[in-house]
Amino acid sequence: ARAQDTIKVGILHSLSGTMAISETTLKDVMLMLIEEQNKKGGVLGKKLEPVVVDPASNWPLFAEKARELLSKDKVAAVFGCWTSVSRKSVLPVFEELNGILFYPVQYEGEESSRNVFYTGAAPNQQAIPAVDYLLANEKVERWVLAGTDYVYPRTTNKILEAYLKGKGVKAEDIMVNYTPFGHSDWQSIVSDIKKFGSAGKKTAVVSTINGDANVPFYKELGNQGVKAQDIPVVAFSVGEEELAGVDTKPLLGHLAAWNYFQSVDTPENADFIKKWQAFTKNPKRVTNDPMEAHVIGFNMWVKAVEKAGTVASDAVIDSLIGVTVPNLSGGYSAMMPNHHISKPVLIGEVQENGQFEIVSQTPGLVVGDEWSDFLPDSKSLISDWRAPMSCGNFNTATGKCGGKGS
Amino acid sequence: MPRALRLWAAMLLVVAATAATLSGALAADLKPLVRNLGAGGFADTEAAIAALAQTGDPAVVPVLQALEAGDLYVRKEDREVVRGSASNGGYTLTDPLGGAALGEAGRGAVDKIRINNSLRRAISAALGSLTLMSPDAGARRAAADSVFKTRNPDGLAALETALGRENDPAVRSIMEQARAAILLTAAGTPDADRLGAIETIRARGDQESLALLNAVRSAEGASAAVRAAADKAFEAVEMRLSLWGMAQNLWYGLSLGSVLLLAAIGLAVTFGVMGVINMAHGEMVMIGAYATFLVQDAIRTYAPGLFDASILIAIPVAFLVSGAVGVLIERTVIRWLYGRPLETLLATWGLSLVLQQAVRSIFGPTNREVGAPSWMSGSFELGGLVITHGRLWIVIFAFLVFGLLLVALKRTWFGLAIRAVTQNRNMASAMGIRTARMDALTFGLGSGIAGLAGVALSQIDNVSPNLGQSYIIDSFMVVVFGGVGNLWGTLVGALALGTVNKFLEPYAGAVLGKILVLIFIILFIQRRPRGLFALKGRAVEA
Amino acid sequence: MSAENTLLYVDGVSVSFDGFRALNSLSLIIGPGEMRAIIGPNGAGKTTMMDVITGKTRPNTGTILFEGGTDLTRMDEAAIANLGIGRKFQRPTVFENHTVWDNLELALKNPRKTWSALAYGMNPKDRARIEEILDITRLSPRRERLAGSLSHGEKQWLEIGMLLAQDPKLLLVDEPVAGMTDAETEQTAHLLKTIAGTRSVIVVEHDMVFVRELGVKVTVLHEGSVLAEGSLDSVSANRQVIDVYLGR
Amino acid sequence: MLTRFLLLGLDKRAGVLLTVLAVLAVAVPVMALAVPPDSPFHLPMHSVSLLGKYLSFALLALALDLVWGYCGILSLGHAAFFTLGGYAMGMYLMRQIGPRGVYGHPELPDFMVFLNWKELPWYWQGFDQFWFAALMVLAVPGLLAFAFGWFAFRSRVTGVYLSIITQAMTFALLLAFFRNDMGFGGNNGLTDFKEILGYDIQAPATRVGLFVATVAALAAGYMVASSLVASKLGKVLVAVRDAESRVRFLGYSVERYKLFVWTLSACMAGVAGALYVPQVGIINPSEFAPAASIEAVIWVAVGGRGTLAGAVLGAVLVNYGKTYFTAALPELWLFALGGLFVLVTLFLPKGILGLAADRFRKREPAAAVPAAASKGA
Amino acid sequence: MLDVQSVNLHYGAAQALRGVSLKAEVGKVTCLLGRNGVGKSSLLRAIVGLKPVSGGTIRWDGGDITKLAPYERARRGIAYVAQGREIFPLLTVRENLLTGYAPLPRAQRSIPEEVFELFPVLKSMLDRRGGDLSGGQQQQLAIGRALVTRPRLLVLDEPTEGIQPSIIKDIGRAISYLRDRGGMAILLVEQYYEFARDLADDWAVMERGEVMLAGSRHGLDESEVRKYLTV
Ligand SMILES: Nc1ncnc2c1ncn2[C@@H]1O[C@H](COP(=O)(O)OP(=O)(O)OP(=O)(O)O)[C@@H](O)[C@H]1O
Ligand SMILES: Nc1ncnc2c1ncn2[C@@H]1O[C@H](COP(=O)(O)OP(=O)(O)OP(=O)(O)O)[C@@H](O)[C@H]1O
Ligand SMILES: [Mg+2]
Ligand SMILES: [Mg+2]
Repeated sequence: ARAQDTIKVGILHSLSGTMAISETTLKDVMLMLIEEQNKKGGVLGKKLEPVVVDPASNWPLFAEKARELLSKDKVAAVFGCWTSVSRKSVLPVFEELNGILFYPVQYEGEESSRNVFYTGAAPNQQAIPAVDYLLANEKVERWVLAGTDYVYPRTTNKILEAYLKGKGVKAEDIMVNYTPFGHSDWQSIVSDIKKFGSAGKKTAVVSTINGDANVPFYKELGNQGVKAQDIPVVAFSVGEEELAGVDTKPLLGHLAAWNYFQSVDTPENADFIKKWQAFTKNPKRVTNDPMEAHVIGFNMWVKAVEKAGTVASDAVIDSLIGVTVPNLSGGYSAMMPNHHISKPVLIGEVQENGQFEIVSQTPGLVVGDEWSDFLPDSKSLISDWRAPMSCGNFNTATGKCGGKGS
Repeated sequence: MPRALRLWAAMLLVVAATAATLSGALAADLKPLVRNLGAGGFADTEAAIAALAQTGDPAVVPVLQALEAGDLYVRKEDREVVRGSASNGGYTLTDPLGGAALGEAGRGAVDKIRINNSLRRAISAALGSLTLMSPDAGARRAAADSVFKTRNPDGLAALETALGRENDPAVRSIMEQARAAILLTAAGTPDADRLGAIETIRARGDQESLALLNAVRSAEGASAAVRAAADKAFEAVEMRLSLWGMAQNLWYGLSLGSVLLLAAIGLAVTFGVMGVINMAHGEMVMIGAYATFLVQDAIRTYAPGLFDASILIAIPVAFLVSGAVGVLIERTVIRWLYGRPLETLLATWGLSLVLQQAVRSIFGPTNREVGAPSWMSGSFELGGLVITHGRLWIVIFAFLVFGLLLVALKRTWFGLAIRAVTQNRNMASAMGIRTARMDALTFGLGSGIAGLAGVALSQIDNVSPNLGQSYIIDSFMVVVFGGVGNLWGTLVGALALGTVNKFLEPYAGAVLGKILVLIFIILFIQRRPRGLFALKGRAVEA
Repeated sequence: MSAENTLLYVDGVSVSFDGFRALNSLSLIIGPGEMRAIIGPNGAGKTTMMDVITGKTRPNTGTILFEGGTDLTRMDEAAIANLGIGRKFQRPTVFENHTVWDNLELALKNPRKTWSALAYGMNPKDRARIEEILDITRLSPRRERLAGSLSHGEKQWLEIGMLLAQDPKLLLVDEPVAGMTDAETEQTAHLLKTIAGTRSVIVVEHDMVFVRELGVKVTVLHEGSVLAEGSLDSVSANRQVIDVYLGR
Repeated sequence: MLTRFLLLGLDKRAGVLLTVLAVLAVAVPVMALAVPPDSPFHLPMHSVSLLGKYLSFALLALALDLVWGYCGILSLGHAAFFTLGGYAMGMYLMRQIGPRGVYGHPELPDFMVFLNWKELPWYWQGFDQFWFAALMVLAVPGLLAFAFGWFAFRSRVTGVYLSIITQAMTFALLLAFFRNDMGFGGNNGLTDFKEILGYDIQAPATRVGLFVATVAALAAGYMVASSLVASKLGKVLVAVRDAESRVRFLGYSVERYKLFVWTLSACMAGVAGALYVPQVGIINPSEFAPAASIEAVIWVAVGGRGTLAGAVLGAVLVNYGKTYFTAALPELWLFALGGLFVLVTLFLPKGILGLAADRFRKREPAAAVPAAASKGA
Repeated sequence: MLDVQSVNLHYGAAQALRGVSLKAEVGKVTCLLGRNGVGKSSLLRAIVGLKPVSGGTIRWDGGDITKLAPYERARRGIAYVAQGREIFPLLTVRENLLTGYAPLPRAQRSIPEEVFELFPVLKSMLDRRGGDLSGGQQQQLAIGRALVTRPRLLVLDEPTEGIQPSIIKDIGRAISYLRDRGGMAILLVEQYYEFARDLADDWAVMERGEVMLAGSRHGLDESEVRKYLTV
């Protein structure tokens, strides 16, 4: 009976292990959002109650914890996961138990589940605009695609390769390089990049290097004197949090593509930063893109619940589509039928103070494209979770749901 | 008057005259050009920079430098471009052209002129041609470098003038190379000049030269002679580069090896000498790194002037902090476990979890910034080798630590006593050795050395609670590969693994390279089941 | 010399450790059923010789043949032991976490294959044999004790017991009576004498009373090679032996 | 002979453990399926899978204890065998998905489609058959262990040297399986399984079935292991652990004995992995991580090295602790778990069961031998 | 003087010493005899502090040392030659000897000449690892190492074990020399009866953890002693 008094919200982010470095912040954001919402009176007249668990950067544990949240704690929605593999691990659980997951991190796409709402960027909301920027503004002709060897970089690079070749870039002008997780000795690779970049053509690095490996990478870039003016590096996984661990002076001008930067100059963002720094009692605490994604996701969920008048999964899932909430960069993001959201794409240059100077912004919002148009097998797939289609992988060529077969 | 003298005089006159006209007559004309810098978007700014450069007036140099440094602002009230330096709460404004004071302005009263990479490039190109005759040799050198990179044929005249006056041989040779580069890229250069330029570029012999020569080689309409010369030069440079590439790899191997050495050497004490399977070794490294962070943080807030010495100060601090934690651990946990080496694995694993989480709770889960002092940043070239200062110091530091430890263990009473204790604790005690104190000191020493590794690693890796985890396995590999209990083994093992890794990486890629190294270790241990520097004889078999 | 009709044939064996010659073209022949006492100064190479015969140390040069034909220098320790060569170590080494009984059970002459060990069940014959050995070594009251808790001398006895249990054709016994009382020494001599005849025995010992008791041919080793050979009386009269070994 | 062999292992402790397992095998299905959900005796489905997971870890711990506790081979790479077994099962489960993947490819798993693979690589052939996969669950870890052990034991690699190369082995496998080019799904591994042997993998009955299968495998593994250690072979192993070279001089070929248990243990670990995968729903390379193997060692040490029941108990307890603490103390659980490990070492030097064993041991106390104590690592 | 008073000692539940009392006087050699496993070594371990006693007191030089750690006893001049040699296998012979410096003040840190006079082989093997030595050489090293500490109580556990006859004689001479030089008490456990008899000033015989007979050399009844040594 007591359980009826509150609505439970699950927070499924690693607080220990390798991913804690990124995910802990997201847990804190969620706690802050929930606290705020409760100050406003909660949802449907009930207080929200956060349920925090630690999946410890251990992928099977993610599934176990998800199951625990859904079937033991009976949470109304879960905000969580960072890596693709953690999402892949919990996906069957959410589908089986019909839960709701908000996933806040940019990812490789190629997925659409009825029970997952993707508030981070799909490749077309991050990678492609970044490359476009480099093509147009930096006149880049040679490309180094450097990434950690896992699915997100692999897919992104595949998409980019296809895209670049479509733009007339020759195969020999693309260098692809994969490194293991946590790679820390970048001497040879940075020197290879320098070599590749001194062939007389303008060269840029597109980095999908993940997590911990970035700090040593950037330190090595700085030390070997790879300047942004000569060989700019554009990263998709490096945000303000990551930069907090490096001396950014030598990195001036290197780029990142996101849908949000702390330096976004809007009243909403200023307000958010103020609240965040007050909540964490740290006036220097930075914000970043996945945090914004959670803000958007959470607000969407609240709105959808109020619209549906219940927290029951099916009703909320249905009412989520079409919900529009303000994002922090001054516009409105909407939940699309493919469970991805519309976002602006921003390109920023690293500044000495560890922030990004926004050098380019898409004029309008870009809608997340779950099935990439640049991969042969997903070209003809679309996702639409509205009735009557209600399908995550509808094949427009065959007119059937369920990939290309059946 | 001899001819040469006359020529000199004439030239001086011309130069003087130009300078006079430029500074006098055009000073007023610069103002609107500078104003244009703040006109609008990046493209407008770029045009304004080009226009400023076009004037050739040295007076624009400080303006452009200010722009590059991000010190130029647009005063909102009159759209005037001013130079601002932050003063409490606002800015102190000066005129970018003359330096005249323009008063104060609040934060909201000015807009910063933003620059991006292409602007930065434009600025350095402009500065390049403008500073070729700067009195500062360094600036001239940088200018020549930038001309070499841009290869803008319009700059040829200025370059040649500068060349005529250059006395510094090093700068001179770069200027000549820049000239050669322009000659080679420009259309319509006579073949004789081209051939000379090819020679100059060949002598430069770096990657850029290679690209340049390649372009010449494949350029359409080049004469056969030029093409042949370019071909030959190309091959020569390529050869030279591949030799230097080997040397570079060796250096990378050495530097990776010394990182491994640093990480492993503390373990060579706690594990190699004492026999404690010390899974918390990585955390000692991490604590050292955090100690470095704290030292630097304190220096940043209390004595910013000491920043360059921060790493030096951190060395003893990290040693003591990690060492103290080590002694504490030894006294409370490890000392109950002697003679049960396998149990130390369980306990130290537990400790490593606790320490990680403790650091996470205190410092937060995110990376902490440890900056590089100026003498550790950047790089220098040695022939065709690029050596970064940071790595060089780490190599030196690693060898230093190794040497000191070697002396401590092999040449001092302490070293003898501790080896006696670990080989036969009871008998050592019966001989009168204070075993408990020795154990604590040794574990402290090993932990302290791990802390030193933390200082070095803070320069190249994340300072995060996970720092230690990423080195623990490598450390064990190194110690075991070299032969447990043999310090020289640890040294050679670390360097060997580092080098092998770096030689495999270019061919196999980082991932496969690492796998191959692991397989190499497995196979190697088959050949030498007690490591590289195995102790032999009855003494060990008994 | 020929290898025929010998049980152990050692010829020209040299071993050096980092330049130090522990054995210097040593030659030695043991016939079937023979017992031989080996004496010599500390460091003469007696233990090393046993190491070489049992495969623990590989000789640098030389041949070692067993039963006329089997070349021991190419075999590993287990294979040599399976040929029927058993050894008691100078410093007693027993399985400290096994009981005295289990130590003997493991030593007992039975097939050594993995599968046989898996399928092995204690039979009355084996049980009787172990009891017998326990009696001989006077360890009966200690049978259930872990070997690690035995005193030094008791471990010596246990090792002798294990050697007996192995029932080898050639016994190499390194200092069997060290740490035993005079009475036990006498007993041990008696025990070894009963074994010899059907088995060959090589005994290394510094206890001259014991060696005299054995009453067999004595070989004196010095600096890795044979210094003298003959009856105890004759070698004890040898000036060199007195100088380097017996003392005055 | 086989029965006699198996009877060897039946002592009191085995009796207790087997009884507990038998009770679990009956009670859990009843409580999960037959008892109505609102009854206090109802066992929620996720607890069934959790229990199943613990028990498959227990089987891994058992396998590890066999080589470590009884033969002195401290393997820091046992999770490799576990994971390989898991992958073999995972590949079967992937093939069972058939055309139900997101791209709807009739044969290729999704990750292959999306990396543009055109056909199934040869090493994926046959895994659509359960019997083949089951064979591979044993064969792959077994063969790897055999090859590895054959070289290592023959070269007389022992002690920490062996431990570290086992770690190198699992680390190399980790890196290799991370590579997307390997064709095992890279970092994401294998997931989103649908069916096993034609049964819906998410159906309660299937889950319970998997649980019962795990209990049965654990019981069988325990019987085999305890008979083994009670046999003479077990005594030889302990002797090898304590004085390897002395065993050689008794004529035992130490290499063969080691190789035998090592391979057997790897096969057991493989089975454990195969049972683990369908119950947690994912297998990916991070299971190869050296830390995973070390954790398994920790379970054994906590429970009591050299006592088979201890290994089982340790695995279950530590993993239950992990489940409990990560939910109850999400930010402090490492303190709790780490502290637990330290305390166990200090106060229960022989693990939880070691304590019990000391209490009830009839024999004279074991030797705290000064000479042995000085030997060090 | 060493004065052991009714000492008890246990290994786990098993009692190895029962109310053992023993005296060893300075300037005399005290021999302890007894069959295998009667507790001789256990008593010595109790005296040097390697095994805590469960009852009784041990006094040396007038002070109670029952509770002192071994290294503190070493500092009071007690040196121990263990049964089974217990040398440091990976230290060189020289380093093994140097460990004897531990209880010495700096000024006295040198290796006494008598060590090499007694055991010349050690001098030629200074750089060899202790563990590589032959059994007898190790035994010599163990005795030499004990002498480096300039002991005032020398505790020897079967020092002749594994040593060649000529050196046994030397050791015997050395022991009497040390005794005669004065200022040193020597406690000797020995199985080699004649050796012991020739050296002993006082003696004691143990049986099953108890001292059965004790007395001075003059009161020694050989047949009575032998009774305890035979089986
Ligand atoms: N691994 C080794 N390295 C160096 N020297 C060694 C090694 N093994 C043995 N020696 C030396 O070889 C010689 C022979 O040793 P061995 O043990 O065979 O002598 P022994 O005749 O058995 O002596 P003891 O009677 O004292 O037991 C000794 O001088 C010893 O120091
Ligand atoms: N570490 C130990 N643990 C348990 N029991 C022990 C231990 N050491 C010795 N004992 C037992 O204590 C008793 C006395 O042993 P001790 O070593 O003192 O005998 P000893 O008189 O020195 O015999 P020896 O002449 O064989 O050296 C013996 O019964 C022995 O089994
Ligand atoms: Mg010998
Ligand atoms: Mg004794």
